[in-house]
Amino acid sequence: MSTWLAALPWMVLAIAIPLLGALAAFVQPRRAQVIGLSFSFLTAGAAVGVVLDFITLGPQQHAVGGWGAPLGIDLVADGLSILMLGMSAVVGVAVSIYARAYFVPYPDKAPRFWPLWLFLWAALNALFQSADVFNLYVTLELMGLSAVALVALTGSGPALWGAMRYLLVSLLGSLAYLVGVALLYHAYGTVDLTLLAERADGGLQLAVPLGAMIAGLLLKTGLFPFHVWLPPAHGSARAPVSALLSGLVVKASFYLVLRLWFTFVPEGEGLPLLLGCLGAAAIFWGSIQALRQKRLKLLVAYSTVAQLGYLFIAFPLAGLEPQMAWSGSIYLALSHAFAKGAMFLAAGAIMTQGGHDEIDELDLVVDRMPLTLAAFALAGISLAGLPPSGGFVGKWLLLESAMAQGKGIWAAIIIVGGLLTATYVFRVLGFAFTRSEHHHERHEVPAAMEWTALLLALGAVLLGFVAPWALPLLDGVLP
Amino acid sequence: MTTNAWLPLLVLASSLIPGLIIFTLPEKAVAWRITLNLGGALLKILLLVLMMIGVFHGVNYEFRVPLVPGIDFVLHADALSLLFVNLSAVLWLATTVYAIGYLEDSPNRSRFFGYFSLCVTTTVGLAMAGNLLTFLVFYEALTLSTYPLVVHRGTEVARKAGRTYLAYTLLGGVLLLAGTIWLHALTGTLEFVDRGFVRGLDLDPATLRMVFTLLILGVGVKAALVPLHAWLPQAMVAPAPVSALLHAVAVVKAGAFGVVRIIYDVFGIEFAAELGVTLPLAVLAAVTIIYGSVRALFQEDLKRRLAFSTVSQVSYITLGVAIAGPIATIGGLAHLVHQGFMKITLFFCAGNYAETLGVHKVSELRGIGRRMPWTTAAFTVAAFGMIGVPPVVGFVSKWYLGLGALEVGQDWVVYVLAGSSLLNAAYFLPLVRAAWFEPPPDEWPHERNFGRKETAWMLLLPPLFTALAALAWGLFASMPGTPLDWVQFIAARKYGS
Amino acid sequence: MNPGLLFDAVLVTVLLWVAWAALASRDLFRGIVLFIAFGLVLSMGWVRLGAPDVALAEAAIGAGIAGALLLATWARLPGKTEERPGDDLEGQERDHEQR
Amino acid sequence: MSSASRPPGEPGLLLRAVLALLLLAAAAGVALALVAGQVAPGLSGAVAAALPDSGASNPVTAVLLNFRGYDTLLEMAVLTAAVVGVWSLGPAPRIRETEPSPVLLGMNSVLIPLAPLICAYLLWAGSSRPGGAFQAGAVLAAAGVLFIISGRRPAVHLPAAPMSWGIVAGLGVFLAVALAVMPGGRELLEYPRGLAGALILLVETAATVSIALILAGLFIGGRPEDEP
Amino acid sequence: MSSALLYAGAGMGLLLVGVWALVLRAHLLRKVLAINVMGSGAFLLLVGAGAMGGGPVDPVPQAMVITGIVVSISATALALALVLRIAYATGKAALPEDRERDLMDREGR
Repeated sequence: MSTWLAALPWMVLAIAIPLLGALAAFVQPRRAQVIGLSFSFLTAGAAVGVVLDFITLGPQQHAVGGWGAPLGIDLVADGLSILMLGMSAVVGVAVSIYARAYFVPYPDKAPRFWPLWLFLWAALNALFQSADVFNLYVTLELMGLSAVALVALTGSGPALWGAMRYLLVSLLGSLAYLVGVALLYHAYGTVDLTLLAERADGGLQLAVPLGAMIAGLLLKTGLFPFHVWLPPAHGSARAPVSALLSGLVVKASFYLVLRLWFTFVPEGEGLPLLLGCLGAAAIFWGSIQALRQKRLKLLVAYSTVAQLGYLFIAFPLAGLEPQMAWSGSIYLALSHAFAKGAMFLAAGAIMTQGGHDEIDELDLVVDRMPLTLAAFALAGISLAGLPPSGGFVGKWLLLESAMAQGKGIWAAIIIVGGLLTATYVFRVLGFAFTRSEHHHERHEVPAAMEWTALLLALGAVLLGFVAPWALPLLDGVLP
Repeated sequence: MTTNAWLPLLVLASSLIPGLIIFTLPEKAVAWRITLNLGGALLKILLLVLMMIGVFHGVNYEFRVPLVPGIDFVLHADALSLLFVNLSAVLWLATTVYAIGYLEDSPNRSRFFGYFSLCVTTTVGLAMAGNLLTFLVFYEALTLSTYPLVVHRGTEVARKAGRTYLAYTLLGGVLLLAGTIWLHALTGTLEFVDRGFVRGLDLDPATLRMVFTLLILGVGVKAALVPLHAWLPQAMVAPAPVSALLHAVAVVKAGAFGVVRIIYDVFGIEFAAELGVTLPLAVLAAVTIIYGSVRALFQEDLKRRLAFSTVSQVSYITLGVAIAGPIATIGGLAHLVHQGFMKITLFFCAGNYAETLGVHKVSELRGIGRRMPWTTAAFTVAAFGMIGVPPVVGFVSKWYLGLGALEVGQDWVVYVLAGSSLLNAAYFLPLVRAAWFEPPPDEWPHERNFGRKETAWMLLLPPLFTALAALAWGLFASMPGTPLDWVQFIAARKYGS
Repeated sequence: MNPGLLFDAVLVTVLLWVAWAALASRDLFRGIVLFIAFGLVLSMGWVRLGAPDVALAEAAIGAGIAGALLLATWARLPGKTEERPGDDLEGQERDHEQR
Repeated sequence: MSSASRPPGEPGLLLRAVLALLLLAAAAGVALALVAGQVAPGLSGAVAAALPDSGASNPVTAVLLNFRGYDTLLEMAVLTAAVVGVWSLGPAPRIRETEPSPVLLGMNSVLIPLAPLICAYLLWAGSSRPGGAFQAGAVLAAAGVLFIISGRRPAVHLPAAPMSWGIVAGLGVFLAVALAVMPGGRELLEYPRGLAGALILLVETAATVSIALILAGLFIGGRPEDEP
Repeated sequence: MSSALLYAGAGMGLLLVGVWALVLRAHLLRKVLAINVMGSGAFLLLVGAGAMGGGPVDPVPQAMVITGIVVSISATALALALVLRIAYATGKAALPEDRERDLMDREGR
């Protein structure tokens, strides 16, 4: 890379470019598709720039405003954040290409999708790099508002209900998070993560704020007791929007829970065990609900509730072998983003072609849309944790850490969860291979939609092979 | 000892690449599809011959790449894997020729042959797996690539059969995964070693027995051991080439091969015997043999009868392996190949009858010998092999099994073998008698005549070739280069000689 | 109890009471008006806390703009028959029963 | 407490009991955390120390636009995203045409000219005395709201294009300034020493105009009718 | 009992009232009111808790609160717009699970 290109401040550009893109797309509604797509590529390029900087020069630090930690706000790009940035870049570009083709028959919706999507992307990139707890509150809000507006884009009754419920839950979560920030500032006089890590001395004045912040983030992640808002919102949104929500947005609040956990490393068995149990409940509840769904998008949305449960199984396992449990959970989050994104895009393509997404009427999708079904199948394989896929590697790491500590019960939960996931994925595939009695008219599906879904799914499978090179990136981060 | 990493990969690629290309071929590109299919099959056999020569000259074929922190993805061509790889490659060629003929003008053949090639790729990969993790990866991949073949017809019946197939095989996969994880937590390594890697470490026997049970049940699903066999008869709804390759060679043999790997290369046969796990397995295998044969007796549909016969025959291999004796091992491993050839012949013939005369029921076989002499001749040879009548090769493996059991003092096994042979006779001989000696019905269900020949040459050649092989290996059993000879070379290395 | 603290105590009780009244009111319009009053009392609280900038922001945005938005939304809610104050969900139900 | 309006078996009672329990526990936790530990000295000392070269003498404005300027940048993004979101929901809902009462018209003739004056004062005073872009913007927006509800409906027919340019101006200028200062090897938003005050004022002015338009846009509740 | 602690307590009180009303009131406009009250409560807590130390006035929490107020007005505006769209699309300004009930409203009182 020529020197001046390498010298560019990619961390800042990864946030500024999508913001500028959003403004440009808002001001020029007729050219929104072109602006939106080109700024998506630029943003992804910036994110890749940050990743390359990390690989060549190690963790990056950027003191915004030049004031430094206690007074100003720092941006930090360490192993965990560059993995998340990379994830957002890949899923983001795939969804952008898909959306351009998806919104062609909806000329009124396209100019509204792009500015909101670029605001969401800016919020994600800002959130993954920020090392300031209050700044994270603002990024969470920006993410929440643009996500809610994207869900409401569909305009139908259920979508508006889903968006409203999502907004209320998101605001409630943010306020709980803000109470935590207030108490942290009261106790330690700073909101910078690195300084908080040094000053945190345990006891009630750390436990309560941390509890409030994590509770707020669990609301926004949609972990089991707080999952009620997720399926209607993700299920009724447009396909590209659902892919973004399930793939990236819920991961952002999960990433924050991890970031807080790694910063304060709370000891004690109670909270991790609770999170683990909630995770297990989410796996069973989500999978059983997914099995009962009649519509494909709702099935995939409930699958998100289940797969999120997996991510929290790492907490009770992080006692003796933190390294393996955390990398397993983070790897699962990564491959879930790819796989779930691909699944929603595939569901969108099926919906566009058949005009409906009734599961038992998936009349021979395998012949009509082979690429889309391949995408759905590969994504399903990764979600179920069947080899060779990223999901398998993630589950293998969690299982290893469980068996190494003799905690067989968690291993059993992970394995049975994988079986349940396979059941509802293959139920759909079963119908996709079968000819249904009723005739359904066929609409034209642009090739871009099928190919992006397939490439994302192949990404999820490819993650199964690149683990030994991807996991060392996390070395500096895990406790 | 030079290490060559590329040949194993090439062997895999020789069916993977054509398969992926076939997926993209439009339906009417018949010529391209045939060349790709046959080219891939022949190339694979060629590469295997090269590899066998190499193994003789002591070349170590191993492809190793890190997959999960601490464990690698290993393709290693040792003597045992070559046995199974050769079996798959040869029978894949035969079945491809047969499938091309069988699916003459049926819909979406590109999809069929694509998954067909994927399935063989996973079978070959499973055979060449160098450690238990790679074996697990291919074991699950085999399920995923065979499912579309089972539901190929797209009917509701096929979907339900596919659902049962998945329920069992995914459950098996999960059990195998649980066992593998537990084993890795105990031993720290999963690499296959000639006399087992669990032997040296002094681990608590009770845990090891539980791990053994998990692993065996995991592979037992595909090896169709009694409680876990129900998927096999239902999967007969798939087209004939699928039942032929999958349920005579790929899927069922993968299960049996898994049992062989676990007992010989994970636990080691002597250590397993010490643990006392081999006897219950032998009993389970014996029960399966008898149960399979009894159920076969009452099957009216020809393919279901053959399916239950497979359930019984595959357990000969498990039985041979579970009797901890060198000669029994030879019998078991040899049967791996022999049963493959004999059973595939029977399925080919069943497919021919159905395709040419629309004959599906056992009762409709009367006088079929006159109408289709060559097919019925192959059927008879294979049937005799199944019963264990010399000179067909089935007799050889049963002979070694009996001898091996006596050598180790397990006399009850001989009675099981004798009993099952009688049962085999009971459900095969009436068919053969009816086919040759009873007058044919005045007109067949729906007959397609092929002019002078009894059926398309592509449908006739494969069964004749496999029947001939079964006969030849039976007659010249002791000659070098027969599967029996290769098996003796393998068995020698599995025991502490 | 120095006078400052006494004033603060009174202010806080008024603040909490107005908030409760705004949220628990049976009639929506009354709730919104009480919410605006809450905004003003709150900005007085900010002055007492030594944060004049925040007091200004709370008064201008919290009470002013938020109040305007709330009233505008309330005015545009469908299901309004003639110009009748005291209208909310229950009110709409009563309308349905009457019609 | 007959619950005629609630169908029997409605978990009202149970829900309220559980809710009360949870809230009390949370409140107790927060109270304990507040009282238990030591109270850390805030950052007032650090702010006072760095105030001279922050370009503003009012500490709150200095923190808002210089020390934690990045927060305000993202906050402007939130505001802009909100109006983009509201406008994406559809066209502006119809405001019922009711004849404005004379009292309103009289009040307007006094307040509407006064608002820009107060806004300018708040903007200018922001750097040294309580005030600032957001408060000024809100006052200007209040004038806009009065204008809209006073029956003369230009706002609803305001062409959407110029209004959207105005809406994006705040965040656009702030972002441009934040990036423009960087080439000298400086970090994002690191104002050069001498120019801090001027740049802050420039950013605040753009923000005020933009906030006023955004709040007015939010009041309209949807994308104005006439597409440019 | 410094006045800062009083205001922090008031903040907590507002939070409690807000959550109570958010969960129990059915009409969406009331839920938006509840969210705003909770927001003010959280901001009071932020500045009140910060000022408990009695030291000089700390401008950082104040700046955070101003940012918070602007964020909460944006969220409120979006929420209100959504409430209107729901009311037009479904006839009632309420979520499906709340359409028949209002748990706070009791005949007796």
